[in-house]
Amino acid sequence: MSAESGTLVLMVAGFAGGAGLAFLAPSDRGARLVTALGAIVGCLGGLAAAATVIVTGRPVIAVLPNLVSSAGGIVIGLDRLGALFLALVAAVGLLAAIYGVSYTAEYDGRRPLRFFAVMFNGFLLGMSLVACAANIFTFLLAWEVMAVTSYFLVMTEHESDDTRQAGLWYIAMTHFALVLLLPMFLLMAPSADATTFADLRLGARVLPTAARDGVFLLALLAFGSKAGIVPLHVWLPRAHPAAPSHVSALMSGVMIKLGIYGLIRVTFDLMGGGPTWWGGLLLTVGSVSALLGVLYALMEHDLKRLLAYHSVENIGIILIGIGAGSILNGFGLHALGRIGFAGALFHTVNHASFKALLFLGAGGVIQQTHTGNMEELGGLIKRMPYTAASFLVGSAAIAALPPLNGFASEWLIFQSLLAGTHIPRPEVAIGFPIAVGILALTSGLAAACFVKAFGISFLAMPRSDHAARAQEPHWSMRTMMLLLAGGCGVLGVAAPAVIRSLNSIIDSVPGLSAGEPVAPSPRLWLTMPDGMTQMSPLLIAVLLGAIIVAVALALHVRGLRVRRADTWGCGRIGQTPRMEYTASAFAEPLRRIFSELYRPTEDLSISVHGESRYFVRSITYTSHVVPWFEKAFYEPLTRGVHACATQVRRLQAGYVHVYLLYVAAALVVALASAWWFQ
Amino acid sequence: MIRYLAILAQTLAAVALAPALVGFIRWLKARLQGRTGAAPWQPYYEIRKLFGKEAVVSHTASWLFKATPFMVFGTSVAVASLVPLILAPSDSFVIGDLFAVVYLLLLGTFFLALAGLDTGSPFGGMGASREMTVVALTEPTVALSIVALALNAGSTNLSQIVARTIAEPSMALGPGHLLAFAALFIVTLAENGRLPVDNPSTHLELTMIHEAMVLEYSGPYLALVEWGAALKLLVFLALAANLFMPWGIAVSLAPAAVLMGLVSFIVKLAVLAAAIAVLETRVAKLRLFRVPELLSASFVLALLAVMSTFLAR
Amino acid sequence: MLTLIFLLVPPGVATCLATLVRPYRRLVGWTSVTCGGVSLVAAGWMALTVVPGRGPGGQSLATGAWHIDPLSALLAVCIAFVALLAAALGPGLSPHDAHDATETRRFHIYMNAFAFTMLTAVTIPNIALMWVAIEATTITSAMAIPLNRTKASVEASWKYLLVCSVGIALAFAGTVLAYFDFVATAGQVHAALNWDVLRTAAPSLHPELLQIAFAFILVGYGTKAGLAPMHTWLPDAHSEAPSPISAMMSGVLLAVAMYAIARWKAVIDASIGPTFTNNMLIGFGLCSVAIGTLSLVIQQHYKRMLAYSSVEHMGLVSIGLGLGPLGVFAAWLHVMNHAVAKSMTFLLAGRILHRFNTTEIARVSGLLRVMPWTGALFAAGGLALVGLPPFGLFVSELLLVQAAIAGQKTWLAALVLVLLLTAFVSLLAHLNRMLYGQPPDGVRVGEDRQWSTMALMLPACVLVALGVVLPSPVSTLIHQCVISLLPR
Amino acid sequence: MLLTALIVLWRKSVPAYITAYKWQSWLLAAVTATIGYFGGDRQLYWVAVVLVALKGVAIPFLLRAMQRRFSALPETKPYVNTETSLLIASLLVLFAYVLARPWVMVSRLPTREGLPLATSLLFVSLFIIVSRKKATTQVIGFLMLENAIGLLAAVGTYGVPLLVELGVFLDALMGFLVMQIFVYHIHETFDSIDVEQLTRLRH
Repeated sequence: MSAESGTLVLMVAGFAGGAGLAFLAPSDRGARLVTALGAIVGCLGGLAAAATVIVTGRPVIAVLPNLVSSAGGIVIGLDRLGALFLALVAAVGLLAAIYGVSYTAEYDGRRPLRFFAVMFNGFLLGMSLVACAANIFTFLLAWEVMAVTSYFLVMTEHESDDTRQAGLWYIAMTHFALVLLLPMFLLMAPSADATTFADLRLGARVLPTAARDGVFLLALLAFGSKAGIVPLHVWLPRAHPAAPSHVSALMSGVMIKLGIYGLIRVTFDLMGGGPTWWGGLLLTVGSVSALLGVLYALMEHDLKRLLAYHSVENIGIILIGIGAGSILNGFGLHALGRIGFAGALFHTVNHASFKALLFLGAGGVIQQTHTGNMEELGGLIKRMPYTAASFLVGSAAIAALPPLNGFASEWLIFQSLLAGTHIPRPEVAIGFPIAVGILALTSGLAAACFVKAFGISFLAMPRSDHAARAQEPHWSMRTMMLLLAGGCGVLGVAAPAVIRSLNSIIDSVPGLSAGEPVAPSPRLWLTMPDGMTQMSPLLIAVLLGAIIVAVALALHVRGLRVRRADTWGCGRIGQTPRMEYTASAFAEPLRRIFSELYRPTEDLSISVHGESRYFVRSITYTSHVVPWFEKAFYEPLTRGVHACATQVRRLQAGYVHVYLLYVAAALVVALASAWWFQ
Repeated sequence: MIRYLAILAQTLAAVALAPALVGFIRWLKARLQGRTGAAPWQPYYEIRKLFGKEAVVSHTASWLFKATPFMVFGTSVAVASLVPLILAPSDSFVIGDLFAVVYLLLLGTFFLALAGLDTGSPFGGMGASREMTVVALTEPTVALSIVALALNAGSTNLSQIVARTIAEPSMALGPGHLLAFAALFIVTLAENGRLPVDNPSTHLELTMIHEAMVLEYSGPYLALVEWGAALKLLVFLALAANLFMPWGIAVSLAPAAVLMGLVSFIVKLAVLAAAIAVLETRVAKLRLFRVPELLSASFVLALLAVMSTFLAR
Repeated sequence: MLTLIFLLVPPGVATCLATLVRPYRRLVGWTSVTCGGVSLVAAGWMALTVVPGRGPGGQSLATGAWHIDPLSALLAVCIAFVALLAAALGPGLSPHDAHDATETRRFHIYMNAFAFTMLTAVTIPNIALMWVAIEATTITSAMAIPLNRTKASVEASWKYLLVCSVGIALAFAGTVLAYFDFVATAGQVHAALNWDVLRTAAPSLHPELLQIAFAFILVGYGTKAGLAPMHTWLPDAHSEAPSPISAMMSGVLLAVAMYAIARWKAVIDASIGPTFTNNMLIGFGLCSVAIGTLSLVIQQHYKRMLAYSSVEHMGLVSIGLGLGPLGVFAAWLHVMNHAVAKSMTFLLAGRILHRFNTTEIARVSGLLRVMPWTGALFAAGGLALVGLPPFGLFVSELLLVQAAIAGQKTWLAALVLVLLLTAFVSLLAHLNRMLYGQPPDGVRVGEDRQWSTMALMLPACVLVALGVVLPSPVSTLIHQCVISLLPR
Repeated sequence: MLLTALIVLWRKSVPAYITAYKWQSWLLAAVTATIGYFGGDRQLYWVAVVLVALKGVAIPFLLRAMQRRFSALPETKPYVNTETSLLIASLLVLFAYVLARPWVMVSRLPTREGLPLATSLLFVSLFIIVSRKKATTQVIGFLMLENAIGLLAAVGTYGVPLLVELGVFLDALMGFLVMQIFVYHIHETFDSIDVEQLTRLRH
């Protein structure tokens, strides 16, 4: 056994051991610790394996043909592309596991922690194996293990109806993906017993065009529903808030990325890329997802639902990058296409870091205040300074503000879109500037949304007693958040270095790189291939830091006198939280501007005094935004199925004569068809 | 090395000039409205006085409130050091491009909006909400203007754009360029809180945007915020001036060229400032919910700019 | 021969014992369990002797009137396993039960007789005697349904008896027709009703007659196998029978009927080629999957829900049998998985019914809290039934779809997948409602009968083993089944 | 024999059904014995004897016992009235003849002309079961169905081997007994043997 496969064995053993040993733990606390310990060992194993593969470029291959040999056996093949995603899983998993020890402390004695342990470690195992799988069976097995365990994790706090609804939506959508994945893979298989990815690669090459298109569309729908593209994202805003926060962090930070992984694996690795319209479709889907994701996020006042919609947005951004890269590759502009792919992969990594950070931060808030409703939060920056600071970093990163990592990856994606002007066909090229506009609008709205999220939740005065009594969470939780915040910063300023290693990953997938190696880029700059455009996040950070420090020093040297006073309240004395701006009020202008899209249902009722209608007793105003595509897509679907089911129910009428008549009728039909067959 | 010093010098010059620009607009507006008005250098007095006063900070506010003025000023200065003002920065050593400029400015706005919320004052929240709305809606226009420029220059590198336009003056008069300029000008008005989007000279609760956000600031903090805002306006005008009509800008460090650059820079700024002043005396402030119409108009302009550049290629 | 005795005699002994000893004693129950165990060991041993296989068809245990090939062995193992489970978890072993002594006695008589008839049906090579045995399964199981005589259970067993008897009579008509053709062609021959003889003679038989015969046989045994639209007895009988009997009926009885169909298919394919039989099987299978699935959507009773899921799964098996070698492999693997999963869920449903005193889904909630282990196992069983890994049904459904796509029947794969998705969502919706939430008032919280819970872990473990390991003896056995059913 | 089945369709009282069934069974036995005589198969005599004993004597006797027990219950109408029943029955006979035509070609046995007859009997019996409401009537219909298959076996193949035949008889007897038990069950629990009552299990 080589060292590489040893690390993989360590990974599996860690996850499985943690889950198994949790049953032997004497107390709930012990179970929590053992779970985390197993997860840590597993994640470290995974990280080691991923790092080895990324550095050496030699794939780790392990075959266990005796397990379920009729379905092709278990085949593990970790290459650079898989290793990138394995690294993501392991890194975020590591932090989430440690965070989870304290976060799940409140479950002691109230919830089956050992069951939770099995599901949590099983979830990590499933996700890790998805990135390692190298045949159909292994992939689907891992994929579904990931889905099922995460379903149970989502259902952890099952007392509320919302959670149960969420769980159902989630598992239904995830099964929808599986149902599409099966034919997708099998269409590529050259024969029934050739199901490794290497076979599929060969099989896809000889596939007729229509079948290739079919495979691509199936992949887009299947992996897209996992990744959360509009309109298949409906489970995200339901499931992420329902799950415990460190699980949401994993789901949103990593699991949905495996949808991206699958899409890249199938479209660009197994099929080696496709015609222009594939890229065009990806670009369109990405743009729509990005814009709608952020628009619906703006309307959400639940911290975790808001974050969930932002996952939709960021998946959209990643798809924009992939789509742009794919189109550029299709026109032979491989060096430019690579910018798109690099940006997309980089954004994948970045989103994992800042979204995990934000979910962990939200988890800290929810653990302390027992609510994720922003209208009941506020003032937390004084009670939970570390959490607030980390959350602020995450917010800035997701809003693509320099010099953090979100900016670096969006910069690359912007550049790849600008490169679209090199495309000779105007009707294709014209899509790129429009995507630029959408992406810019998206990031502007994202900034607005995170001003709301951070500003309403953490700033000003507490809006409820819970918020007023909040404390900083346990140090282990805080440390994980700070580590992730640091990660956002480091990934930002070290972007050029990250891109260098991402380039090596792109080189390893011919469908992405088109076989053209890239010239090594400078260490400090992100550059375009023509070398004319460049940007250095590190130098921007240094510049900005230097200016701020200089000004601050100058001001303090002069002597800065500060006096504390009340906030000005138009002369009214005594500030109350009721005077503060609310999250709904904050989002009101945008809701009005995009009312065509939101189509809010509004209900205004005013009760007046009997004497005169000018003396108002109370005003009640309620307004709801229900995403229109839920009405447009899902309602008719469920209604149709129900109608069919009602018809079918009639078959079982209860009369035994009717039943016998069915038998007779079936006999007649069978005889008739036998006759017809002659 | 000398280039870096030159950039440092021009940045400092811009920082120094910024209050005068605001003062000049105010003065000209007053004149156009038939008032005497304060002298153009009045803002310097104000800033000096503010620096001398003590700062009053709300009990409700956190460290973020105190950090924000530095962030706002810092981003403005950083941006000023990235854009071509008097001389075009070297094309071999560039820290950031147009996107970096836009997002650095967004960083400042982001913190300013947060600070608006931090005091718990309803005005702050109102300002923050409106400011973020306007900024979000201007982003696509900005980005598309960048595309229009980049289409010509083949790069978002500022000095490249400047160099290209100097090399091919005919391009500057092309429809794409002009439309993009118009779009960017509207964005400049919106981003800097000028009429018809926001009125910088009133403190009327229901209409103010930028002023509502900074309502709680006082003393040195207010000075930094105001100065940063002025600098931001200057940077925008400089971008409009130098990217679309870069003539006169210094491409070498020869004293004559630098002098020429300085003079042309001031002249261009003055012309644009005058345009703003004239505009501000002629138009009324738009209702808040009419602003998106203006911004979508600017977006259409930018889109047309891109289209026509495409077709002209 | 000895193995066969050990396979068939124990259930017979247990039946006799239960009949003779009255009133019921606990010892009888334990004897049933022991006999079930012996039977299972014998079946396993039989399977192992058949597996190593020399030449196509494997080594046959042909002794006199009996003939064991891999397919018989496979089904015998399933039957013995489920019968053992039913005996071990049925009434009569622990002091406090839902049933009184008379009922328990009756249960043990009919349960063992039921097992005996099923084991006979799959081990006997004579098609007519197999028919007799299958008809006998109807009688024995119908007797076992109304243990405590309620209107519903009497009604269910009457419907079951009548519909299945008629169906099975049609199957006999088919049998007679085929035999008639054989006699018409070859004259009176010794052992003419044996599979092998029929199959050898098949190519010379008249195709048009065999087609008609197959139509009769398919409808006839299809009634017994729960293929739609002849499935109507199934939800009634399965939901009203005592849970161990439901487990046996759903888990293996349906499979025995499929076994008969598969045997006949092999004979008829030898004459007219597989196209006709395949199309018929796929047609009826698809119909079953569709009706089973759609009946799940607004189902209100969990035992009926499981019954409809059986209809759906038998439809899948039928489709698999119509899809060539890979499909047949998938079908038998599916039969095996389904036997384990469905018997487990039915037994668990019995425990849920015992605790909650209702079969309505809407009135069961918080199962995971009320009975953590039962709930978790029920969840596992439910997830297994909807074809999720790491359970075995995932593998067989995967192979089924693979067979459809490899056989250029992409439309079929698409249709099946859409229906499976619907089934998945509806079953999960019901499961979701039952497992979670607050327990209803007045329901005692806490697990009891630890050992039987542990016993129910066994099928779950078997399912996982079939899903992630699929031991090579098992896959070889099924492979041999496929070979033995293919045209020679 | 077909005639006896048609009689069932025509008549409305259960005793008449039982008589018809008895005659049918005797006829079947006679046919079997005749075939045995012409075919020279000794076994078939035994079969005929068993037939007479079981279906000609024992089962009608039990049926009558059952009938006496339930005779107090009101008579119920079938789903389809007599005229239509006969019409449908004739259609079924037609269908059976069409269906069985190729078989007649195949067979070389002298009894082959009986094949369509057996088939039509099969269909008519099926129709009886479907269209009658009483549990007892359904039992009689089922028994007729078995007779039809027995006839099919006898005329088509000169009878299946004795062992098999015995098994079938045993099964039929058991099946009948069990059905009878259930008829009593139904009577006890529902106070009626009208199967229309049995509709509580639906959907």
